[in-house]
Amino acid sequence: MAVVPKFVGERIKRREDPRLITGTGQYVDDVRLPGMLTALVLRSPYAHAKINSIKLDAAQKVPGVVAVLCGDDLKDKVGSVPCVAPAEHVPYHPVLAQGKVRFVGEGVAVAVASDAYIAQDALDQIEVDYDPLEAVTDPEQALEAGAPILHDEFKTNSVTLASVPNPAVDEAMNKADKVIRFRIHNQRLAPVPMEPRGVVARWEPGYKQLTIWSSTQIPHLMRSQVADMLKLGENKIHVIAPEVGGGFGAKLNVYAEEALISHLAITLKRPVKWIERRRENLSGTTHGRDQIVYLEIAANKDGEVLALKGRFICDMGAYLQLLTPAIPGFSGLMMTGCYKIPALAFDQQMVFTNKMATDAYRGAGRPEAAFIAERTMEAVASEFNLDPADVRRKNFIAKASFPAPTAGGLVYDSGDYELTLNKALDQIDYNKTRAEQAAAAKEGRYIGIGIASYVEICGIGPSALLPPKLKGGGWESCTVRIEPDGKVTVLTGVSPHGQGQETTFAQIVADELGIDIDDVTVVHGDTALVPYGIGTFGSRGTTVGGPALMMSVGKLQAKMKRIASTMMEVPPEQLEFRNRTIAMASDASKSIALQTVIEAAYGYKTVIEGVEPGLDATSFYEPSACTFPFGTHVAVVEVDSQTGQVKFLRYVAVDDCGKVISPLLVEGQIQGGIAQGIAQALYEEVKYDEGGQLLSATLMDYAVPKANMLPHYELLSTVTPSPVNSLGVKGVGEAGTIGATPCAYNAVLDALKRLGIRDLDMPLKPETIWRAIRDAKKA
Amino acid sequence: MLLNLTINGEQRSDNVDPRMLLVHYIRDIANLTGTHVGCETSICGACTVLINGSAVKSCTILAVQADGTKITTIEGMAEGDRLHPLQEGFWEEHGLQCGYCTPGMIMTAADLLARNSNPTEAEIREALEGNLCRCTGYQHIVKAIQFAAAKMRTSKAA
Amino acid sequence: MFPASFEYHRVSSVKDALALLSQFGDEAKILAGGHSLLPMMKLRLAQPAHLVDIGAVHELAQIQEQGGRILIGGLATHHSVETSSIVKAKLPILAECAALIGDIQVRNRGTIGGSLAHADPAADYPAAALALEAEMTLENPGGKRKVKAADFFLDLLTTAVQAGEILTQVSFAALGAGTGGVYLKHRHPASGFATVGVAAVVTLKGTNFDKVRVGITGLGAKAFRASSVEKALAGKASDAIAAAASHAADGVDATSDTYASGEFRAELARVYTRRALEQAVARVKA
Amino acid sequence: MKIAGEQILSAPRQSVWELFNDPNRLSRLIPGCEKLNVLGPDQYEGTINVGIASVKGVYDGKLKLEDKRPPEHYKLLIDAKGKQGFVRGSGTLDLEARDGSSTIVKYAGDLQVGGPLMQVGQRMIEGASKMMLGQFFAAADAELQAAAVGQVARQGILVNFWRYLVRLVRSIFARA
Repeated sequence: MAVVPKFVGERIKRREDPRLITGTGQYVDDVRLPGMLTALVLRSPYAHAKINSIKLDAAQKVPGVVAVLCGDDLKDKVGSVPCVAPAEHVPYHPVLAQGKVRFVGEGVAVAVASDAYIAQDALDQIEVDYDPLEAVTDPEQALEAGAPILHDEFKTNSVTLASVPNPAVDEAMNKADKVIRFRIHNQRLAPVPMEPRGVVARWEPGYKQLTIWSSTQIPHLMRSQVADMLKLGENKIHVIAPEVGGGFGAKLNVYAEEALISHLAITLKRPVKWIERRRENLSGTTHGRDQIVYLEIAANKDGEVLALKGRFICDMGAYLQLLTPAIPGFSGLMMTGCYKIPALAFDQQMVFTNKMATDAYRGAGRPEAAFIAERTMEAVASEFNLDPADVRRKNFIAKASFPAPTAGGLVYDSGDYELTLNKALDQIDYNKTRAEQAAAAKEGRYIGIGIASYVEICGIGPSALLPPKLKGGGWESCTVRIEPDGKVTVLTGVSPHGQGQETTFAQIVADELGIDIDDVTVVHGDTALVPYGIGTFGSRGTTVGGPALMMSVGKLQAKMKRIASTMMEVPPEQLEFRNRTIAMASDASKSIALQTVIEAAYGYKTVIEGVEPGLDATSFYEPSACTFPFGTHVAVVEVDSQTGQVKFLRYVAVDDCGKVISPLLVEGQIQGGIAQGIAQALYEEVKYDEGGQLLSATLMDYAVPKANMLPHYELLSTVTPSPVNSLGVKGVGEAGTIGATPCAYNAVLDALKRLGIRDLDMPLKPETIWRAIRDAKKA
Repeated sequence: MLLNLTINGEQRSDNVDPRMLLVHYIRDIANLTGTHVGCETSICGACTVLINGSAVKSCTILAVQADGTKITTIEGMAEGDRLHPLQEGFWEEHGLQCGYCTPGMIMTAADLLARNSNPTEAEIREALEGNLCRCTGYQHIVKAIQFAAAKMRTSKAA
Repeated sequence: MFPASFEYHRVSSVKDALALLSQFGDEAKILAGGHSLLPMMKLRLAQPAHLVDIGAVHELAQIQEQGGRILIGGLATHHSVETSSIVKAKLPILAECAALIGDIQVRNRGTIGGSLAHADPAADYPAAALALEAEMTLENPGGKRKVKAADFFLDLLTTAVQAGEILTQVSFAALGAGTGGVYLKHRHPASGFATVGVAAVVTLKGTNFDKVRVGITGLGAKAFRASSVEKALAGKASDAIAAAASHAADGVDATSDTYASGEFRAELARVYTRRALEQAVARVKA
Repeated sequence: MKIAGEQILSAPRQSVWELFNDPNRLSRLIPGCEKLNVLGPDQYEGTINVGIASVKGVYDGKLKLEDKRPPEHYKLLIDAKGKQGFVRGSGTLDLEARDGSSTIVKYAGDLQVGGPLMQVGQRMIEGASKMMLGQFFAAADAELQAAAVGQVARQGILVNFWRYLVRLVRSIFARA
């Protein structure tokens, strides 16, 4: 495209916002249908128990109650909650427990009533007789002989063991100056989208048509799975993801309630709504991380890292959700980070425990990988008394090496890691800050500088990389329709929920067609309108959805050029789109109004051979490879040695997500990501006690950070386009999170370095830090 | 029992169950669904509305307790098509992503700006203690509120 | 999120409220701001059969100065205490304490009477009430009685307020010359409650302590006066603070929860006591 | 949740042992206990109505005594549940004669508390259990002393609590 872009690369205000800032957007809970009933689910207070009996009759008699059901009522009527990722042991996962409960929060019964207050009255009347069983919450204990078994049929709590051996790693360990060993625990986290999950289902008996409104990131993939669970044709289910109030991976799933509420709507022949309460969200929506790794690092005195070896223990929880056992794989493959570490070996033991299932949470496997890589750099720096920035420089994959194959078997598309490090250190004024740190130390203060360089994998790519049972691949779809009046409708298969593709896709289309951004409307999240799509997760919206959009736009451009070429009698290759016209590239005065071409396409009064009427193009883009955004974050913190509290003094992030469509939205993604990354380092932790009781069941205990707990971010960027796709974009949804956790962690540990403290468990709560300081001073 | 109140300038009279929370009254009886529910424990602030000009969490008030009051929800902030400066600020500065916390954020910020027309970044962050956002990392929200504060000061001065 | 059913009574006088309390006994609860009771009702942990709403008893919301004492009605919101010109001038530490409670929305709605009567072990006000030697007025059908802060907090969520009584007023002596106070808290990152909160009020005579009062919340089942700290400072100069503050947690069975162990809470109590005393002294000297 | 502690009761060890093995008297000491029926040897079932501030709940449960070594030790298994949650676990009780007229009661237990109550109130569960234990021992002490002078403290905890309040109110008015 020869024309200078007018919208792409500009700070365009979001087109989603007017409805959201006026309270007129429609989330699932805002759906109102005539005759609609409300359902609430009774959940297990036990982590592991046999269900002896459930008495529903008192609940059924509460005035206003329409139905009360338990798991046994649904046998053979609703299928298992699906897991599409491969594993040796995939258990049957009923939508309501049958015979046994396996985690606190598992659904046991459901009450449907005229409103939620009455439904709650009904739940209070249900009597469940449980026989408590011994529970196991520690994945390492769950593997020991004699541990309580969650799923008797497997006779073990092992889900699967995946091994990637490599003899070169053992050789490197033998020849290295030093082998450093330690254990890392990426603790269990809760995604906590501000809008909990919710489902509304409507059955139209005359049409045998089911409509499901669900707060989901994957309307089509969910439809396919729910169709299976309910034994309905996919063409009989219409899924709408309305306004979705955040997902972060938690809504990249298929949940019991999506099938359960649909089943209720079908059998009761009335619309049914279920809105998750926050306690249900914290106990029964997928968690993230909970991964232990025993790490071995082979390194030389000069800081060169020769090999990495990891033995992972990954806590899957009680059942497997959609992708549960697939997540840790990314941690293994990506654990060499931005570094040219030549040899890698790992094995991953996935384990059942009496806890909610883990699954994707912002970053999904890559934050763990980046944490391993960055802890590796720090450990090597500490071991050999080197500057942590220098150790990174020593090991970085050089700019000239791209496309760069890695020890994990991936090929990084493009990058300049050292550039981001240098830029971040310049911004922070590294040498001066180190001097200030030393001066503060003399006053007895504890200032720390944390560095984290990261690379992550996005736009997950050729479909062969995705599980075969997913019924969808790594591709994405898009239809672009130019309407007869010249307005453009984009129907995308991605399903944004805050990412802003209604704006960025409109920017792209407006530039490509030389029209105004206000003439473009982007539609998503409705299976009756948009072609089958994969959805929004893994930073793929623009990375994979964008090229699909470009393909459809390209098809329409070609078609319109052919029509214009016939009308203007100019060869199509000499034409371009410019300011609502199609004009000759060499002579802009020779042009035809775009609207004239559009009318010709629809009016079709002149038949052009090989050109069909209409202006509607659908494309399915299959990426040839993944993209790899990267960057460096640097934080400066001060630790209060008496109370263990951490205060941020600076936070600098230099991120490279390839070409940028909207700098404003990229900033937003990075800032939000950093907040979640810092939250893992310092604040958040899903906590179960030994008996499997959830102790972080409300937002009174689970510490989602507030505005006054986070720093002011200084954002910088570099731009290294991805060669993988036509837009040159890499993805940005998860980058901030991936960089921020090791950065904040390293900063705190750097502050404590002079006390000899090298290893603490996350989150770095004040007490954790205070204890470490006290113990170090005692020693 | 009979409940009389004014909501976004409209007088209403409804028969409500005393146990109904104000947020459910606003959403389900008054049909103003811009006010959201994000937690059960009075922490997240998504349900924030103004009662007689003061920001409150409508999930922790019975509807009957609001008898005789004037309530403002997000739907009552704009005047016709003219957005409230806070709404403008959130739009201009990309102060929202998924939008779920936004109405509550705006209502709390309205109370803050009524007390302090020129808050510092630290004061804004402290004022948002009762509002959680999971998307933005808060920085653009801070900027949005500063934008609105500046605009409101200018229009007051004019 | 959906309270159980109850009968709702709105009253316009304390007398009417007391009459309903004696009529329904244990089945009735007083509803003021509702910020202690409604959270429990939403989760159905509390299911009172009768709610007596005193929100319309407007005289209970007043803040006034009388005979050298500051009288704060039980219905005064945290926000009205935080912003009251009387409180800011005469009891600045109380205004500062109120400003640290919860968040703007909670402060607009929560009341001093509700907070003190609920006696959450991690509430902020009890520490300040103890350090300021507040006096609570309790009304019952037989009349009024006054209880000193030191005798008010009995145990976890348990105060001297008897069944059938209402806490209608809290009274404080205005801080005199040479007296300064500071309230510091370690805020729980999620709930905003005081993991530990320390209110220190000191009166200096020359360079030495004439009177020291320290109220601590969050550490144990109830807020308490740190009398061993106070005794250790009697008549001493401010260089005695560090040693005295080390007694802040003496004799207290410190609470452990998922965020902070009892051991850590005790350490926070010592550190915050020292800091609060130092800052209080600095205020007097300034 | 682990709890442990000790308490001195002003009665000889044998009297304390007898008290702790007498369901009729125990039912008056357990805070809120509405009934305590004998199911079999050393097995009981009962109902307690617990209320701390506005949080009230009824719990039905079973109690079993094991490893009895009169008059010094038993193990106690408890499994109680109500709408707001459950408590289950085990504990030990050891009685040591302090002197002829008083006994040291050492208790240690590992309790699992679950359900909505725990989810919402984890920060207060420990305090609440300590408070209830305190009430129990205060009532036990009063019961033992009353028994010693030949009286029966008919209403156990309530009577004791009432006495305490009366004392408190008096002391307040005395000071005022």
